Amino acid sequence: MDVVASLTMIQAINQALDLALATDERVMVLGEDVGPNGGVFRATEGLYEKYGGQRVVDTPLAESAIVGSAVGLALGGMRPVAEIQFLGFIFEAMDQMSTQASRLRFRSQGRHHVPLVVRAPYGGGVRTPEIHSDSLEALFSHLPGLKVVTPSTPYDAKGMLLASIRDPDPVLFLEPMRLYRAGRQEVPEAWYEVPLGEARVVRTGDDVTLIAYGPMVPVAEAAADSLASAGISAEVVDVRTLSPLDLETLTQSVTKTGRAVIVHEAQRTGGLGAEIAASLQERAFLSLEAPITRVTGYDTPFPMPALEDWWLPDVERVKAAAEFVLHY
Amino acid sequence: MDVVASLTMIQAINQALDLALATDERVMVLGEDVGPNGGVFRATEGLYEKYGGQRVVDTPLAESAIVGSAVGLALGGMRPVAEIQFLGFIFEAMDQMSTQASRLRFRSQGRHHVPLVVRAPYGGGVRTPEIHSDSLEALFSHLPGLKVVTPSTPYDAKGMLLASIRDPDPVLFLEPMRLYRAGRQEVPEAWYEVPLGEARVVRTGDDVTLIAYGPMVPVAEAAADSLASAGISAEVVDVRTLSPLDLETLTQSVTKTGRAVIVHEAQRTGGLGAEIAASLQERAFLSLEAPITRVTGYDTPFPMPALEDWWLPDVERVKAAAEFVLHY
Amino acid sequence: MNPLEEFPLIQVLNEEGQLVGDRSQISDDQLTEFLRWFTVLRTLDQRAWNLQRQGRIGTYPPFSGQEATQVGVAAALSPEDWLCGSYRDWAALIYRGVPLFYPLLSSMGHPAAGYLPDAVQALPVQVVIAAQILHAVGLAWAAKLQGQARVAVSLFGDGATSQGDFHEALNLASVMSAPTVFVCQNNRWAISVPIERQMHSQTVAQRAVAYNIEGLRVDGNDILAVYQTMKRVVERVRAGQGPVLVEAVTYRLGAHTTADDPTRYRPRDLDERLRQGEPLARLRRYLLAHGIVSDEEVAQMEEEAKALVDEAVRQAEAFPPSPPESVFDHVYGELTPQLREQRAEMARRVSSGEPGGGRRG
Amino acid sequence: MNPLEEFPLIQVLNEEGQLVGDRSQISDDQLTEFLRWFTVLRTLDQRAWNLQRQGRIGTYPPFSGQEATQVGVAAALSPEDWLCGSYRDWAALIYRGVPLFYPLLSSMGHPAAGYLPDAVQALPVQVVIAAQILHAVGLAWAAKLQGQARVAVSLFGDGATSQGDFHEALNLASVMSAPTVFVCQNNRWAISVPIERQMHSQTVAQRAVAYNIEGLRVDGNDILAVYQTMKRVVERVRAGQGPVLVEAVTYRLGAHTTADDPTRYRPRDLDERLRQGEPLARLRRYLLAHGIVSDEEVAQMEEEAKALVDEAVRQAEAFPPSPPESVFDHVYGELTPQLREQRAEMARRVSSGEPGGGRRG
Ligand SMILES: Cc1ncc(C[n+]2csc(CCOP(=O)(O)OP(=O)(O)O)c2C)c(N)n1
Ligand SMILES: Cc1ncc(C[n+]2csc(CCOP(=O)(O)OP(=O)(O)O)c2C)c(N)n1
Ligand SMILES: [Mg+2]
Ligand SMILES: [Mg+2]
Repeated sequence: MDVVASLTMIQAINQALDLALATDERVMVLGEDVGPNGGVFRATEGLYEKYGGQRVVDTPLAESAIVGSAVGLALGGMRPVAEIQFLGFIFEAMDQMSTQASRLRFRSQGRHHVPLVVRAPYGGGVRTPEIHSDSLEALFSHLPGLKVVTPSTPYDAKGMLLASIRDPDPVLFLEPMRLYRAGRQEVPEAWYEVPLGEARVVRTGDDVTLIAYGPMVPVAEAAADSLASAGISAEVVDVRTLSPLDLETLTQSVTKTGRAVIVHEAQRTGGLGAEIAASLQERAFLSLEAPITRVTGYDTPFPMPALEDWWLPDVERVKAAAEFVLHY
Repeated sequence: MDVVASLTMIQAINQALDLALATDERVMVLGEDVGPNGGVFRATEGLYEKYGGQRVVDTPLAESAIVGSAVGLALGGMRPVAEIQFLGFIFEAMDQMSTQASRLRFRSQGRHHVPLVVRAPYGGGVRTPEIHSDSLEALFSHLPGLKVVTPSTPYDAKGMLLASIRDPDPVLFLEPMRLYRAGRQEVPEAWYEVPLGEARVVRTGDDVTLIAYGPMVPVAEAAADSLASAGISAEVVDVRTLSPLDLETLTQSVTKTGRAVIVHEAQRTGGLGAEIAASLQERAFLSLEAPITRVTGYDTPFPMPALEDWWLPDVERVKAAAEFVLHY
Repeated sequence: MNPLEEFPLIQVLNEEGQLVGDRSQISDDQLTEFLRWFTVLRTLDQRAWNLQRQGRIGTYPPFSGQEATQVGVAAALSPEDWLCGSYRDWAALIYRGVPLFYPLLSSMGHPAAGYLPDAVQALPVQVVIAAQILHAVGLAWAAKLQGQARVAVSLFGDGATSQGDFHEALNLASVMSAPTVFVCQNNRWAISVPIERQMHSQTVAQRAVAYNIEGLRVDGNDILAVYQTMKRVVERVRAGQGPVLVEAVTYRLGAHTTADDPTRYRPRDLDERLRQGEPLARLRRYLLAHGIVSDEEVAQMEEEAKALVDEAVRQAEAFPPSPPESVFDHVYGELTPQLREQRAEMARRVSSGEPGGGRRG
Repeated sequence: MNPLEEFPLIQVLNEEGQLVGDRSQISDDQLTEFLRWFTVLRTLDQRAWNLQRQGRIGTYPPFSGQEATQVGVAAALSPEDWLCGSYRDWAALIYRGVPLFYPLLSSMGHPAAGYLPDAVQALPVQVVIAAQILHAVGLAWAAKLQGQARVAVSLFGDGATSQGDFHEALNLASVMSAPTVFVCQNNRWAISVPIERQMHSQTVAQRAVAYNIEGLRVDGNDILAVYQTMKRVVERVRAGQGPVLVEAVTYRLGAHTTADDPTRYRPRDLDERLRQGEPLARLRRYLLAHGIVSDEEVAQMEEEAKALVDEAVRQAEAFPPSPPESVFDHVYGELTPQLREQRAEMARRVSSGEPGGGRRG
């Protein structure tokens, strides 16, 4: 019988790292404050003590060095899991992410490949200081050679992280800060993987599809609840893997409902919602009863905490968009 | 009477820089090889000799330093025009572009602003070595606080560059390498500006709208020519300013024709075409006769020169897409 | 090369508060003034910590222990000089004229905290480690191009020296001879990472060798050393003799921020030892020992500080909230069509009293 | 500190080809072998230039003048050591076992040039300045973690030292004690920018001080100096004594690439002077003067080189073109659904003989 425990997402991530370190001696964890401090969110808590400073490594404060050396570590036979303390600081490592990690397989025509996981907390809702709450997934989803994933539950967090660590290609693993401790879920203790590239239908429905990922999945679910009490049946899809997108699952849902609302925190213009909307209108054009509609952050920088509740998509805005497409 | 001269795009850019340096003593040019060498494409030819090494400055080889110090120069009262030698190398300056230049107005609540132009050659078609042909406009169009523009003619190149230099906010000025010397156009010698934020209807048509920018405008025009001989009337719109988009002009055109094909070199997934398609189906849903269709680079890194002709959108692919939407 | 010999620690007042160097550049009055400032700043910092614990403000990065460096640096500048610091550098900003309630406002998540008073030549505090160092170089370079006798100072931490931007900034400044003063507040930890894991070299100052610029190491808890050294350095740099790197060796007495628990990574005995040299106690001891201030004056300073900080808390808490729609107003010089639409949408939500977005930070 | 004294230029064979140091680590035979290599490499490099001028290959970055550094470095390595170099480092790669025709293939725009033979422990040449330096650190670190006695060497230019990645790499390697050798080919120009505008310091080697690692300056046109120094350095690093920074002072005889015109930025007299020390002529002079090789042998080497290069050109030109659809095959370990669709679309275009995309580079 499977041993399970009721874990928060951060505990599930910690358990996945622990298991990976225990199972595969090539796995190592590196980043700022991941050692004795256990990570600023405690994702790596206890790992330094258990696996030592060679495998759980505090690096100097230099993101390009973290990712760039992790590329070398991966090429040299290790399975590095690098942490970027907050996603907003990944810009410092942008070349190493985009031109190096993501393209070495291509540039070497398959001789080399880079099994690297870069973990980063992201998103709003927790009143961080400036630059700590950015959602930058769209930038990375545009980069060939990289995979981008984000879980919305403890179960998926563990299973997707293990799948990412086993993946032969670089994976950007985005962790929604506001879900770290938002709830608990039964999580098996053993190794299991949630395959990358597969969206998850969170609940089925007939009238409209709510498409969300990461921190916005609970918002979409709450909106669906609220819509249900008004007699509207909403299907909720958690995208999970942002690159490559599981367009098949998304298209199926929208073909069925004829209406879609996409929800993400990132700025609207050029956000991932644009790609999803563009692809869905290509694939489900004749089924669409209304334009595919986006509920997103506004086209401003992520605001200071005092204004973030107004800025972030919330249940009201999602409901309003659903009603808009339903009465189009 | 206006004095005009028949110039290539690179000459028009050179003339704009010359004029800006002559007209406004706060203007300065900085970057790698922009001094005695006159830039690797000769964009800054003759300027070092004319304005001296204080105003036309060869910097050390460090993109973050170029953009980051240019932010300081701009805050200190200068009007820096920085060059990134090829757009692919802007990743090294990504934090300074996105979090610093683009957000200082916001973070300082309007006390500071950053009148900075960053020029960068981009795009394929000229058989460059690896990493020199990337089209990264989508990444920057997603960043609030930054403007992104790209001309497709010598006239626009000069007028938009002067408008960018006068703009109070940071502008990423993307120069299509393959158009640098692709043709000549009458360009006034005096100062004139082509306003940012305005798309240009290159030719009017009724059956389908071809939306392109930068290096793909001539391809769209050639496709329109070819379609015309088959009795199809295509409207061609040059987006010109990629951020903020002139959705009004685009929407008008698509509302009229009911069909749109978007053409860009950048990878398809998450490219600017996604935003344009998503916005247009929101704004012109009831006028659409067919899905908005994209003709783009493939979702791979920009290939080595031997394969680039197969990779880049060309007239055949644009025509095929136009026919697809016409017969949908 | 022995860096500890090449870059000896400049100290004027030792850890016991005894004079071990020359203090001819600084009067008793000025020292007393510094103590007054330290008292106010320390009081503010501790109050901020408590306010965070009470949930009245959000994350706060305390500067206690680093007052001598921050005040010493700020005091050595002219009003027209630029200061580009990080999230921890409120003490320097306040000394230069930023009202006491700004750091509180900032930790309350108020956008307005980014707009420092126009009279204060400083950029908003920087969150991205090392990014501001390049801005200082550009500001210094601009001053030089415009023939102004202005310098730009950048404050940053020991962790910041590992970033590429640190290197690019020092290299560029050295090549352009941009009048920049680089002040590293080496407080020995970057969050939990001790300096020995941040760098393999014994000093930050020796990095100056890489750029052929002057490097200095100063006791950052000694206001006399910092102030007098900075005075000399700023003068030199202002005179066009090229940029200088100053390493101020200091110690953060508290946590990295209110979200941090330093007992997880700082050995207790080490902490006890390093606290000894802290700048306020050291200066007070010296001033008391030499009768420059009396116990009564010290007590009065503390009273006054408390009153000032009470007033700052009041100001911060009474500060009018920014209207939600103001989030659109400083993205560009003018609203784009997209922002105009979005602003109107938000304004509708706000005025309709929509329940969802209503909670303020 | 006087860097020119602290980091004296290590020279064994001076510019006139006279022995001015110890050459006990290197036999006559090996020197003759080096001359043979230099001859082949120089012939290849010049042929590549001509091929570009004839339009038979695309942009090409010549390495002439830098053979002593590149060969000297490569020769000091064991086969299991990693080499991470830039676009200009084909001479080092060829010495390690990459066939002569690879650089031609690369400049013809063939994807296959990125797949170096499996037996050659090297990454594909790097275009992004300084990025490969961090990869070398990671590779060295991995070797250390796995208990392998492997070092990683990174080759990069003088311009590369200005990049943040250079600094981050040296700092990280020093902290981790990763067995890395950093070799800067200081050829005095970064495209058109001379070293004096790249850095304010007199040497690259002195940057080692910033990281508390060993720094050395060697005459990069002197194969004896480079080879013997590198032998010692690699041994040290392999033994776990920490990373080393080697500055090899050299000169690129030709243009930056075939797209560049150095007469725009290099004064003629300076160019004339700096050409003097070039490595091939220097070594030949020494070997001839001491009767180690004869004029006939030199002539024969040149003949052989010509034949080898002829063959390389033939191989490059006969190399089968990559099918256009192959562009999809190495993006990920497996095709994504998107790539599968796109690949099928391109395959249709290719097989339908579509006129548009047909031209090959
Ligand atoms: C580029 C970047 N990376 C990571 C962080 C997260 N972070 C904030 S403060 C800090 C440590 C900074 O240490 P130091 O430079 O020594 O300054 P101190 O906090 O000690 O004043 C880190 C890692 C950040 N803000 N920016
Ligand atoms: C990050 C980055 N910026 C700019 C360029 C364009 N570029 C190619 S080579 C070069 C000069 C390199 O100089 P150096 O490091 O001295 O090497 P060398 O060419 O002399 O061998 C420049 C600026 C680049 N390839 N990568
Ligand atoms: Mg610190
Ligand atoms: Mg060079």
